[in-house]
Amino acid sequence: MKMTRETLDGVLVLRLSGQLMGGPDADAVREAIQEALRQGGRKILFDLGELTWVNSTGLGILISAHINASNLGGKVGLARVSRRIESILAVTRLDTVFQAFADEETALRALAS
Amino acid sequence: MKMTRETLDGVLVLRLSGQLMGGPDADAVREAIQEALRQGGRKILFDLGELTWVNSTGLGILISAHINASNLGGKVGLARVSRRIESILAVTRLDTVFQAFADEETALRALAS
Amino acid sequence: MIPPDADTFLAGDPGRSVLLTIPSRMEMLAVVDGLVQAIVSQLNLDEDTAIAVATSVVEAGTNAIQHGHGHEEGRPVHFRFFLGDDALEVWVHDTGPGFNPDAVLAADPTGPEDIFKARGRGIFIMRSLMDAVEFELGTRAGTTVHLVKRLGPGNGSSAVAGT
Amino acid sequence: MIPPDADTFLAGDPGRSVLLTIPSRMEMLAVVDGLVQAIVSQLNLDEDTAIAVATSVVEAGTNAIQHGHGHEEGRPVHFRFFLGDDALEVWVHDTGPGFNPDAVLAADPTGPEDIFKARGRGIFIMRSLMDAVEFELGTRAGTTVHLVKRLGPGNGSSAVAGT
Ligand SMILES: Nc1ncnc2c1ncn2[C@@H]1O[C@H](COP(=O)(O)OP(=O)(O)O)[C@@H](O)[C@H]1O
Ligand SMILES: Nc1ncnc2c1ncn2[C@@H]1O[C@H](COP(=O)(O)OP(=O)(O)O)[C@@H](O)[C@H]1O
Repeated sequence: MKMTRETLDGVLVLRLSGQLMGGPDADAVREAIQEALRQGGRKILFDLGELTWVNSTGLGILISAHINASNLGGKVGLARVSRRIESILAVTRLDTVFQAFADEETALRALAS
Repeated sequence: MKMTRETLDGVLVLRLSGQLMGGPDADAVREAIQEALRQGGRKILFDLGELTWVNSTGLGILISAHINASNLGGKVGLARVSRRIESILAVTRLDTVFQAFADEETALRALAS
Repeated sequence: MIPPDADTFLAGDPGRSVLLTIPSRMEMLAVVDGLVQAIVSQLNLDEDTAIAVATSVVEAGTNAIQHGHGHEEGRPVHFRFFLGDDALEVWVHDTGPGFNPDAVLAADPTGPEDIFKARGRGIFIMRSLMDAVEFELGTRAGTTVHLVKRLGPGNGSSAVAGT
Repeated sequence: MIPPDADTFLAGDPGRSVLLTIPSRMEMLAVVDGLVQAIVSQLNLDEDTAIAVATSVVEAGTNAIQHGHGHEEGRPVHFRFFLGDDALEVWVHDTGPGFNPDAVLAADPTGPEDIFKARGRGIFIMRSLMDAVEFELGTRAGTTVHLVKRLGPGNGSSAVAGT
């Protein structure tokens, strides 16, 4: 997994590429989110457009992000969810936990409001 | 390998997709070309845009086509050659045998003249 | 399934078997996925079937590396793919301690209490996406997960139809 | 290289070895290529290096299926990939009759007489695209082609760098 980050309209945007599968991936994401939350950020958007797949350990990373943000009254969204990632979210019912948006723009508008 | 054929401006256009690697692939291409030559066609264009790769046995198929057409005064061109296919043509010097064109239109104009 | 040596290969239907062995490193799952993509594309499977198989094989591989081998990279994980006419079957084998699947099979990670847990979804995912998931334990050292995806019409033609 | 059983795997550097076994069917070369694509992508190799390796492995596999096994699909072809820091190495093994590589190595299929021949380019292609191509014959039944691609800077970092 590779990750780039940017803050747009007060939302921490994490753009992931490759595969999300726990281990070092988890540390990188957790660190980025902890830092944003410490600095007062409360909204996180994962752009998954360049992510080939996520496995169940990778789902754990997204869930931790959700819990950490929620505990502080924040929220987490997903943008550009591929059919393959949509499938694993649907099967695990995590599509009821994460709001998914077609693109970053739509997501930023919804999260900012 | 999958193949579709069409005759455009008197040129037999063979559009290949998948991988070209001898065996049944050779028979399908040979048959299409023999039929065109029998009916008086003399110009053949392979559109390789959807072909992932060709191996050395696949190169043999293209060479046979070239020889069969040349023997009757015809010619063979290639369109949309990917970097990978360009590489095997360059290494074998077959880039000196086959004229390559960026797209079908350019190829048809050149072959028709 | 025992580790894939030539005998194992020949014992099945060798013209339809593909074997893969990887180190126990999570990033090797991307290599496994690449092979699965090539196999499902070779079989002309529809996208949903392809996704189901790839996702499940990655989950089984994740468990083998993580729970079976504790991320000790030198311990090989073996995959066998059987490209049948009616089904694509996959065996994923590790030489780890094994486990009792009964408790896992009873769990539902989608319930309101469990949905926020970071773990416990792998086997549920496989069972949701495949037609059969079996665990072979005890006959030889280690764990083998046997995954079956039946291929109906619309899921490509014969597995041996070729290019 | 002998057929990939667990012992062979462990004898090398198992944390960096990937093994693949396929039936002797030409269309299975697409499956081999899929695995190679995933490996070179995992290693972050540049496009030219990736093409060189994939093309050469497919050529070695073509020869194993065609000349080694005469397209008898039940005879397995074995591939071993070694993901070293300085080189990507591949062994392709068949159990066929072998051959004398000397005559082949002397031939140049690009000369004016040979360029229109339908065959005789496989080994030349491998030798042109790889840093080393060796044939291991005689020690065990069959032929093993050993391909080496050295990885310089710009060809990805350490092979074990991960995702
Ligand atoms: N190959 C295996 N070897 C040993 N234990 C396993 C294996 N696969 C699964 N398990 C056990 O079953 C449990 C449930 O697995 P799973 O549903 O995949 O969720 P998770 O891996 O997230 O815990 C694991 O926590 C582990 O204890
Ligand atoms: N694995 C092999 N087993 C037996 N003979 C082989 C093998 N690989 C190559 N050869 C022999 O070497 C010759 C040259 O091989 P190659 O350069 O790949 O061209 P081609 O395969 O088109 O003939 C083959 O015709 C064959 O006689």
